[in-house]
Amino acid sequence: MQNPPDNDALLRARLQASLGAFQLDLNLQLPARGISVLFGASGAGKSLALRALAGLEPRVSGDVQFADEVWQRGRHWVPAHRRRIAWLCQRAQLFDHLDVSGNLRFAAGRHAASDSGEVDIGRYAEVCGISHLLSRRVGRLSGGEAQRVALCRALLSRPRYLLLDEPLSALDSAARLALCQLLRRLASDEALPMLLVTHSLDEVERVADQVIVLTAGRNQPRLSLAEAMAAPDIGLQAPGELAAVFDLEASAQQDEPDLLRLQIGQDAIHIPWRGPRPDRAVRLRIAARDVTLWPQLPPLSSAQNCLPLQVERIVDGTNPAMRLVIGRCRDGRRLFARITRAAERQLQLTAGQSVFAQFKAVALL
Amino acid sequence: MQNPPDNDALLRARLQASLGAFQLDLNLQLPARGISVLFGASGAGKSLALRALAGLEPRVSGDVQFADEVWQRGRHWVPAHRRRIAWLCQRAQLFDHLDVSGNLRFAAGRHAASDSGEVDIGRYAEVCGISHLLSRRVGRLSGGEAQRVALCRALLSRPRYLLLDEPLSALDSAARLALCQLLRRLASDEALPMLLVTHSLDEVERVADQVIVLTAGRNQPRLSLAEAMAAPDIGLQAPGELAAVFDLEASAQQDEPDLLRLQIGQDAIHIPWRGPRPDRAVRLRIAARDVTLWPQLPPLSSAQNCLPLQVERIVDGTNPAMRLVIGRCRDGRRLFARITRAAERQLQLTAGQSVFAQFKAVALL
Amino acid sequence: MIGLSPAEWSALKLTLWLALSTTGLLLLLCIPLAGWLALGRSRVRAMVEVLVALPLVLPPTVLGFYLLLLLGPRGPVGQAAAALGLGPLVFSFKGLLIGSMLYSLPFAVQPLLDGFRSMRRELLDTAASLGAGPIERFFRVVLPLSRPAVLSAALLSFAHTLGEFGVVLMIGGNIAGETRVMSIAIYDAVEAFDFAEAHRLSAWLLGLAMVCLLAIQTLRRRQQARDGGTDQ
Amino acid sequence: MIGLSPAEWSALKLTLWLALSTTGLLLLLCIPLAGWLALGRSRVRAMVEVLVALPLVLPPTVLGFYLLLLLGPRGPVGQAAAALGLGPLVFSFKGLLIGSMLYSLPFAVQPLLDGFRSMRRELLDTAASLGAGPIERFFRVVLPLSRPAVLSAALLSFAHTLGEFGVVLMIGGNIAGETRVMSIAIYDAVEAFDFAEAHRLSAWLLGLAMVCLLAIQTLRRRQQARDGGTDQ
Amino acid sequence: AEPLRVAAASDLRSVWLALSTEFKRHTEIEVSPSFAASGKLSQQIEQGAPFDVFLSADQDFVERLQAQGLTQGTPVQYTRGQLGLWVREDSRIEHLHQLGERLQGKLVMANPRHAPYGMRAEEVLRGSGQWEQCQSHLVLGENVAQAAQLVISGEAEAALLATSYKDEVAGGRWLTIDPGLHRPLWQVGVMLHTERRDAAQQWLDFLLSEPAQVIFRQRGFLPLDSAPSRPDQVAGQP
Ligand SMILES: Nc1ncnc2c1ncn2[C@@H]1O[C@H](COP(=O)(O)OP(=O)(O)OP(=O)(O)O)[C@@H](O)[C@H]1O
Ligand SMILES: Nc1ncnc2c1ncn2[C@@H]1O[C@H](COP(=O)(O)OP(=O)(O)OP(=O)(O)O)[C@@H](O)[C@H]1O
Ligand code: MOO
Ligand SMILES: [Mg+2]
Ligand SMILES: [Mg+2]
Repeated sequence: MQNPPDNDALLRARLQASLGAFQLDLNLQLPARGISVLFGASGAGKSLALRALAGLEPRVSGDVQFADEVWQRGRHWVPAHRRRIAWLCQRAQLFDHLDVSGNLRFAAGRHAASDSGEVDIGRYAEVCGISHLLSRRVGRLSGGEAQRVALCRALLSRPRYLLLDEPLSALDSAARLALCQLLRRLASDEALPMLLVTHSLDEVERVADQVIVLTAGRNQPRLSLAEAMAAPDIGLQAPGELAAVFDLEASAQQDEPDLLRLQIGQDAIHIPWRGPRPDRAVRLRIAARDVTLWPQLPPLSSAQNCLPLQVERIVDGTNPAMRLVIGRCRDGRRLFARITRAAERQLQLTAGQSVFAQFKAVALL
Repeated sequence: MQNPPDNDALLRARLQASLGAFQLDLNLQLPARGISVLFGASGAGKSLALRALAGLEPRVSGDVQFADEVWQRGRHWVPAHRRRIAWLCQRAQLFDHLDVSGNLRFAAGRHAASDSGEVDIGRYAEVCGISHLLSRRVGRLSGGEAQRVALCRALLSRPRYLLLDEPLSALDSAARLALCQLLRRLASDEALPMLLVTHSLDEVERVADQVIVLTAGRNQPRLSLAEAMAAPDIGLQAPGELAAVFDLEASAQQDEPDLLRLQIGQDAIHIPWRGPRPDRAVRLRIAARDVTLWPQLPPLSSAQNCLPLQVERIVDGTNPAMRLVIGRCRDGRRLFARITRAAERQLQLTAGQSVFAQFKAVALL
Repeated sequence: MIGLSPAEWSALKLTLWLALSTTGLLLLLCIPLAGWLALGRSRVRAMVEVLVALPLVLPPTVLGFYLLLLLGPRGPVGQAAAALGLGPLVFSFKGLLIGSMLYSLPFAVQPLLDGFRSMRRELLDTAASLGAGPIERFFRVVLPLSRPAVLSAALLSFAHTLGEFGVVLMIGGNIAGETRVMSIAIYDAVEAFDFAEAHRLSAWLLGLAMVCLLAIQTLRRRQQARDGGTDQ
Repeated sequence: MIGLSPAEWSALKLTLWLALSTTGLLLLLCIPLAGWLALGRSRVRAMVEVLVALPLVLPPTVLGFYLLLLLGPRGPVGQAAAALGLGPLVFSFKGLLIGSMLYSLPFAVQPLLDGFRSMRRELLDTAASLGAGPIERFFRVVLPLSRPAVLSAALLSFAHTLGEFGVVLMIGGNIAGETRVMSIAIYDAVEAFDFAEAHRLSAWLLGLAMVCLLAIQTLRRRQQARDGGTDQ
Repeated sequence: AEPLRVAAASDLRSVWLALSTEFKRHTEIEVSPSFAASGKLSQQIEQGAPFDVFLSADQDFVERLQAQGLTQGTPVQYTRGQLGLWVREDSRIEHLHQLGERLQGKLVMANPRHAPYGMRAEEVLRGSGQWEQCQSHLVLGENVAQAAQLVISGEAEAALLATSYKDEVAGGRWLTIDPGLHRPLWQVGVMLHTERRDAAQQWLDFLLSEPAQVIFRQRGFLPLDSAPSRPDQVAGQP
């Protein structure tokens, strides 16, 4: 479980705690850019780890270092309010005695001239979808509204790092999608790194750059999202939900109207697209269950994509009736296909065989 | 928005309230069996409606009737504790002064001889996955653990009706799946009807029998799950997530090992299956994005299912680059396919045309 | 120097007994009363709340004076008590008890009200939906969760009774073994220029007080540790 | 019957002034003190908490006696005050103020402690993570959320001072316009068999009390309505 | 047996130990005193306080109780109190008549509204024309004992006290006051409605006995025969 020392890690922490029967023993190396996701079953210690990083958990001992600053080491301890991070806990902890805008000002006032504070409030309230709630007392918000206010407030404190504990679980899917996009924008455009706890694979796929899997208080070394999605054994996926995730560059060449051509080695994947060509990589998710394998190039269908694939191995899935085919694209990326045992027999699949993987592709974000 | 009077409704309610700018005006007819899902955006009034049905919201006026009992009418008002329902609110409201088993006993003691109460506690704690937490103080539970304890406690109060406000949103996917199964079992085996609020389409698909969509304080008439999934305009689905949901009986005939044959009119769908034939209908979800259309019967592939389909109409999807094909199986059920405009052109699809729909099918529950 | 004479012992016992019984009776009375005031729905609550708070602002001498008039042999309550064969109420332990209870009433009610009112509404709603009626909610949820408030109420009324002086002076007199509580005994000792006795009695009271307060603190700390696990 | 004589007026004014200044000073002192006791991390807190609670259990006569010894010109505090040119502390308003503050200290601290302690920990953690240091957390989060506790503390200490009698009797000296507060004036009237005066003074106190209490209640109710919207 | 409950004027505090010890030696009867200002005690007796005997520092209060039928038998005059002027060492006051002019600090006395020693002190000050001048210096004790005790703080420059406090109030100087300047402080005892008539009577008798009288004289009380038996016509009557 030892990570090799990671030189581009911004936030490094070794955390130990022992609470009743529960043992925490983490070694975290969180990079300076992008969104890291902490993933694990209920009770695995995710919230405890976040609190410890935020400087709120005296029961957790260990070493925490942020860039050059030592936040925790032995008896040395930088208190939470000096760490300039924002921590969002599982329940929106709004201040009852202030209205929504008072709550926002509480965070915004601190690091900005009051003018730019007001400007920020308007802007962030807009993106968090709470502009219409600014004068509302917090006791009169719905669960999801409160959660959005809390997120907005955390962003307004201008943190150097964001620690988010299931921030989106009370939101409807539209709001969740919008906030996922906001988080990604913050992570890339404003270079705000963050650590996000979530149970939702959907959120992991949408926002994660790295994934750290926690099991019963211990973590595995961090994986890139693609690695994590491709690892059948880390419990990230719901049973049968293994998927490949690719960040692919759009190619300038347009083969058809309304289709965007994404380059994957010498092959291409087409996704439905309208509007200008995106200037950053597009994230694709191709679930194992969405992939159909063909012995030879299939005839015309509405499924627009077909990649040559070399079967690497065939393993048992979590569902005893299913088999999982792990294959490699021509540029070496892994792709998965979930097929029935019946199909395996009919196709007479073996390792090393060349097949065609047919799938529909839709961008995640 | 007026429902026709519904004679097999168990719980009928007309609810009005006006809170600031927010207006609630509901007409709910909830059947005596199965799981009804209340679906709507954040702030639509779902929690308020649940509180009103539970008898906890004096700001909501109107009529509430449960079977023959009038729960609310004019000044008449049956207090919450006499309604014999259980209400689970968005945050696990555990009693801090009791440990987990004390919390459970608080609910269990009331309606059972103490012996059978203890037995029940053990049984329900088992199914809710909290057996190992019984002697834990509630302040020491993780978010998801607390939520499961609250659900278990609600079940132990032997309610005649369950009102659940986002009970599963803090759970990891394994726990969520297990509890979805538990809810379905309660609804069918113990004939316990319930109304569930959720933002998760996944939960809707897994557990719902009926769906009521709430928009800004008003509801549309209730729909069966299949109707709801098939209605592209009610906002139930995340963008591009339209799906058909079938409850199908397993046929006695077994065509292949590890495959279960489900009868859909004169056609059949095969799903991977191991173990004895299920004695109740199997719920299938076939997402529009998973369906591939073929002009003629496609050749052999790992995608095991292919149904003849008649194209009914082709409409624009939420994604401007995509088109949605609505078709009918031979027994009249609707199936959807989401295809690119490019594919539409290549297949030269028109209404009335016969095609083949190819998809992989996996049981939901 | 440190031992107490029998007379002093009896003053100490009397004081403790008075404070204990006042506190006990007050809690019995005030817990339901404050519960009703904090959680009930009746219209008269506001009125009753003001009435209950009144002794707060009345000096003990006013209270003592009217108690004297009411409870005395010519007062209505005193006569009723005599008719019922209850014996004299003024210049007796019974009278002191009545006086102390009245005097400390708001000091018991106020912390309870604060505690009960800070109960989260959704918690009570949850209990109701689990089938617990208002009485059961009160005794099985509100009360156990308000332990710090009950402790404060007990502490304040116990202390207030220990420190009671004016009322006792007015309706108790200074009768050994019956109404000569510590505060009066110390006053008496001071007036008699028996400073040694005054110091001795004060030292005893102080010692007792320290023991009680430390005990309460330990209790609280243990409680907290058990509940939260996160105290330090 | 209802009007007050100039002497009585001055007793009334004195009483109110004493109660108000005691309450004001106590709040200024006790809010930070209770904040530190409730939320601080120092080891000496437990000790200080016991010390602060001590006046709870000391009868006013004990307090008065020792104050007399301490504050008098031969006492250490009295000598220090004289050295600072503060003038005599016994038989003066200043002395009463010191006595009242000591006497009511725990009645101000206790409700504040209860209130501050009931603060949810995660709320403070959130504030800290938003960059608010301990002082700012206290004044911008804890204190505003503890308004009921502050109100209770003010009410209890105001009331306790109004009702103060023993300490005043011991160190006040019954000086008209300087230390003759209402409780003493009423006591005097009763002892002198001037029941008419006693009734008149009591009626005034009662009336004032009612007004204050009703005002506080209205305030509270309005507060609640604004905050929760769900009071009924 | 239950001790005899005696309501006693506070000037008797200084003689009490000697008196009760002597009485117990003769009769085996315990007496339990409740000290307070005479006015307050009589007020408590009117409200039904369960005393067997009342020892007042002034006979007016006894007459008041008698008029209401709250006493039994005839009241007994057993000694006479004496008022003295105490001044701090550093005070320039050498005589009662200098009070008005030379007094700078506080002047302590018992409350004239209900304490006989206070009433007499007022009479003395009024009679010597110094009442108004002394007003702003007055500090009142609830009774004469409390007044004496206020002196210990050291804040008082002068005090009008019972001379029976000579031993307790140490330091300073005592100046005598002519008993003719105020109505006499007749110490009067009376039996109240009690079932313990014998013991009460024994106590009252004892107060008149020689051993008791010696104690009174030694402690600054005036002998019984030192003044007119009817103390009505005295200077300084308000
Ligand atoms: N006192 C009030 N004044 C004004 N508006 C209020 C008040 N109380 C609630 N509301 C509004 O009522 C609406 C319904 O709230 P409710 O809690 O029922 O939403 P919900 O559908 O449960 O949302 P969520 O999914 O976020 O939990 C919200 O828009 C909320 O802002
Ligand atoms: N005081 C304690 N004594 C014993 N166990 C404790 C204590 N406090 C926390 N735990 C346990 O520590 C573990 C970690 O808790 P944590 O809140 O970090 O979980 P989590 O990963 O955030 O779970 P969830 O997804 O449910 O929020 C849990 O298993 C919990 O039961
Ligand atoms: O009755 Mo006294 O002895 O003047 O106080
Ligand atoms: Mg958690
Ligand atoms: Mg809600």
